[in-house]
Amino acid sequence: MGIARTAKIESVAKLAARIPDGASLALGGSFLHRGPFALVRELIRQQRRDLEIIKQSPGYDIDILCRAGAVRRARTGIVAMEGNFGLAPWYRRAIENGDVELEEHACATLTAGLRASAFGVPFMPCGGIHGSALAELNGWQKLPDPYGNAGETYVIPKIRPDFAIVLANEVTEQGDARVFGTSHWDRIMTRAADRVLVVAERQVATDTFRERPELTLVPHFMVEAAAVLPNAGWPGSCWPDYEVDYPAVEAYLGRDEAALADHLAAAPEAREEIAHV
Amino acid sequence: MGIARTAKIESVAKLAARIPDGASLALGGSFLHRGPFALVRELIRQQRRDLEIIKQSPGYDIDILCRAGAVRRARTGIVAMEGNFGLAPWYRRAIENGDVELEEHACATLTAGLRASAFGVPFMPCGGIHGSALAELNGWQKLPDPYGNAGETYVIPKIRPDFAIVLANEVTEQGDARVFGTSHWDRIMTRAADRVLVVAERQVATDTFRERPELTLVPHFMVEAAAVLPNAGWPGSCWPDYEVDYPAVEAYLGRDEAALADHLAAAPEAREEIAHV
Amino acid sequence: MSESWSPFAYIVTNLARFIRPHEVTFSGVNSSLPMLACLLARRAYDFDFTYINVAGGVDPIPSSVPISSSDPVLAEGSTAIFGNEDFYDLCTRGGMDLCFLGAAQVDGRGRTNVSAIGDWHHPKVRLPGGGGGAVMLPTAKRSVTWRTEHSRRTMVETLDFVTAAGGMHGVVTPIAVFVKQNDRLALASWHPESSLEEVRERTAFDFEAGQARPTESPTQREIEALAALDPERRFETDAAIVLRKEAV
Amino acid sequence: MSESWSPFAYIVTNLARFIRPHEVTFSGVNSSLPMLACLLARRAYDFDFTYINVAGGVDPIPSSVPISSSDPVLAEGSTAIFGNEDFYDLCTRGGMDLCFLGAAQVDGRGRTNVSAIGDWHHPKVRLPGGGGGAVMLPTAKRSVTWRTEHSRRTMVETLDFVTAAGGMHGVVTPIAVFVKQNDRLALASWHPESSLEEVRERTAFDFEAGQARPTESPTQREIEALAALDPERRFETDAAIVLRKEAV
Repeated sequence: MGIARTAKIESVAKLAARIPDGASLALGGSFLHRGPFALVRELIRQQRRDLEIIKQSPGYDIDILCRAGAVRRARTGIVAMEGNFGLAPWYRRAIENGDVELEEHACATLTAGLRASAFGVPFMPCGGIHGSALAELNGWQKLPDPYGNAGETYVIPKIRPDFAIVLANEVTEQGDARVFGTSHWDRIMTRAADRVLVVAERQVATDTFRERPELTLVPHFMVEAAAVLPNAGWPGSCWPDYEVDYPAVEAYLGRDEAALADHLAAAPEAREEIAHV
Repeated sequence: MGIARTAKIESVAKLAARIPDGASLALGGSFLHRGPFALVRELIRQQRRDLEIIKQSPGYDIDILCRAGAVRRARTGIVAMEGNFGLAPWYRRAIENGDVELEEHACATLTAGLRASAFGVPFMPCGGIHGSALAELNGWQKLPDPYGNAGETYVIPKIRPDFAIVLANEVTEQGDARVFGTSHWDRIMTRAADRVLVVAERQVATDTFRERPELTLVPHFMVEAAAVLPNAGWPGSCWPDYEVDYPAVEAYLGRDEAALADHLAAAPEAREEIAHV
Repeated sequence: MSESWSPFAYIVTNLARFIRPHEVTFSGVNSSLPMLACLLARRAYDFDFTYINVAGGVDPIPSSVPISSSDPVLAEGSTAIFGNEDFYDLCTRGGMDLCFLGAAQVDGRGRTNVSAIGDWHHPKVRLPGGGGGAVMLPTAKRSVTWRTEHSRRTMVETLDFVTAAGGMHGVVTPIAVFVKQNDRLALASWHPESSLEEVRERTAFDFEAGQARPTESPTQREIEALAALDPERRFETDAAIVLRKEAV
Repeated sequence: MSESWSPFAYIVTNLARFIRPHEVTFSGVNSSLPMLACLLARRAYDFDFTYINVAGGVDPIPSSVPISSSDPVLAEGSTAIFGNEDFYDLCTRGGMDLCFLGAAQVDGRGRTNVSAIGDWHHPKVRLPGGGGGAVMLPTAKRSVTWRTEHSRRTMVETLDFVTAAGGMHGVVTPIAVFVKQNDRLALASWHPESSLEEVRERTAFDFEAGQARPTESPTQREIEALAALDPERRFETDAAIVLRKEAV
């Protein structure tokens, strides 16, 4: 059922409160770019547990969630801090320790699973994969071409996240969301997930969207709720609004517990909460 | 191999000359809206034969091509003139007479076949279809879900048109193309076809595209050549540039041969040719 | 009252009555009457619903009502373009509540033929084809169709070809409204100027009619909404729908 | 001359030399050196090619060279956004000529491990994962990888895990360039300050070297292009690549 054109803007804290323990979350963006990081941190403040993270190329987001012990399972293609920071250290440790279960994908196989969900079918063919040990690891099946024109093709089972959570540049009061620059895998995530939440840099007049509706990534009827918070992708980038805050990423990577606490306290949504008190 | 950033703008006649007899053409737009109709008519003037037309909802385009005897095969979901004009009369006659072979699709099954081509896989699952006689008619196969989560799913074989031909509002000298309003199935057609040709209402400075690259439907490296001709979608619409010219459609539907000749003579690309002499 | 309820208005109004609050409702190509029904519902009913259409519009505010139900003006004022791939996917994944789908013949199970009259391979009449039907009818939560002619050749016992199966939730004709009941179409109501007997006479399939009664008259708001959408009765004139032929 | 050819510049330049006229060339995440190679080729070579990247850029004109190879600045000046779904599909349908793909271990067949050191289920080191590798390596026309360390633990006889198969067309390390020959990696050339013997010593898999010779020195234009891209040697410093460890 569609979600009517009611006002949908609420605080980041309320948005996070919609997500229960154990939920599977498709997170938008890639590595340090266009991630809905304010919401990710809010999940930590609300002590969410047993989350499943679905994202082709997570980094900071999955790392900080693993650091806080909020993750049960990861379904990912490539995980790194990127920049010059290399591996995502707390994620790495969580996998090595067995604290987090990993379903390792190629990025495109994860996309194929999301496409199956978006297209309403139980499986999705995906090119390549042949010779990769990921196929056996994940039990991916090869099917012959029933039309006899090609060899065997791998099919990936449907992946249906409970939530897609994306960072938009602009949102309307009704929840329409648009993104500038690349939208990574955000589009297919919003079509594959059961529920869609949006974090946006700013709210604009609905007429702004009416003037250029081609730019809308997610129409309002698919969006359950949205939060508006400038700098919500911090310490990552949100094109064209701001770039990566590398010193903040470096500070986050400090090994002592204070580094995490300081980092959480410095985040824009933490200031929002104080303002709301 | 990509097509470099050379100047790609040429006349409609030269664009049409790239298409050989017997080619399969995915035509953009839907019914009377955003069809690359100037190029369609030019194929008639150049006496092209044995074409295969691939389009979810053709109308005027397939009708005039059938009227001119240019079509061998149609792969379509729904065919009509629309508006108040009802069936496409010359298409209807060509099918009833057996002059044209029909592969009847649901629109979404044609899209599934194009997706298979675009995604580089031999077949594509498609929802629905169960109980439709189209499945048996086309020999579509049902596959069990190898993951045991769902019942049988129909898969549609790959459809790879020789050409995708779309009508854009704006094109750059290098062939980047953008569309305002709905782009119908143009995006997937350009990804599924072997070669892409663009007819555009106008050429704009490349910097215009750089300012809003999110609006680009087809990037230059995928486009082989483009023609620029205002009103190229006549007698159909091209949003937001012009609406359907219903009197012209009605005149086209005149039953005598003069109606077709007059219609072809009144077309914008006919005037272009005279100007080029 | 009933004499003012033209068969055209009867169909549009009864199609609109299938629209429910908060649902996602879709109208497609070749579908002027459902297009008008969606626009009527916006004006006449006190609830919100999502209206998406084949022109990519999502809750559009069209500046005029187009002759073609796929005209891009139907995306005017929309805050998004929700294109063909998008709305088909929405339907197949179970997110479409109500689809209006065309039909030339309907059978008692609510299946449709939009492909051919006569043998498909040697048709007497080649019809347009089912468009989205074969995919949408089995996957939308509810589908509704309409016929501007109610006769034994449109409301058939046996389809010439099964273009789409899965079962219509509702069918509206100039004289009747059918709603699915236990996987068969059942008569829900008849035009106040028609009768159960006439509907039976002009329908080739058997149907239940235990709940059936005359269709509720159009409300003032329904009448006004349609008058506002078609002030010069251009759509009504073009549609040229009659309650019954002079000589059946 | 060769002493000015740092291992950093050696890798970037030799990656760039795999780019051919008019081709579609792709660089992805975690790929600073291929990103620089693509930008170098634009400046140093007299041919046109299509450079697409993971930020959605198509022949972009970035205003600066970003630390992150997926930074959206890499789409600046682009006339289109060609996003993740689009470039993966382009690759699987056979439209990608040259892909730069990362690797932690490479074997003699050009297969890669980017998943784990040790047993996948109980890894000694959990690596990033292959990103596009398992899909792109078998479907791109040519793929090329790079290793900033050339040793028997990176150029291995047996991968700890086969993340992606299909065979690299080329591999560039601080001391060598390999190119596929009959489905095996063969040595094409070695760094002028290295030798065939050193490459053999530091490579765990067997390889042909019949055609191998010292790598052609960088041209003036290659040198100038890299200097323009990295004027303060920030990338070179960050990469911290050495020709050989002090004590191997």
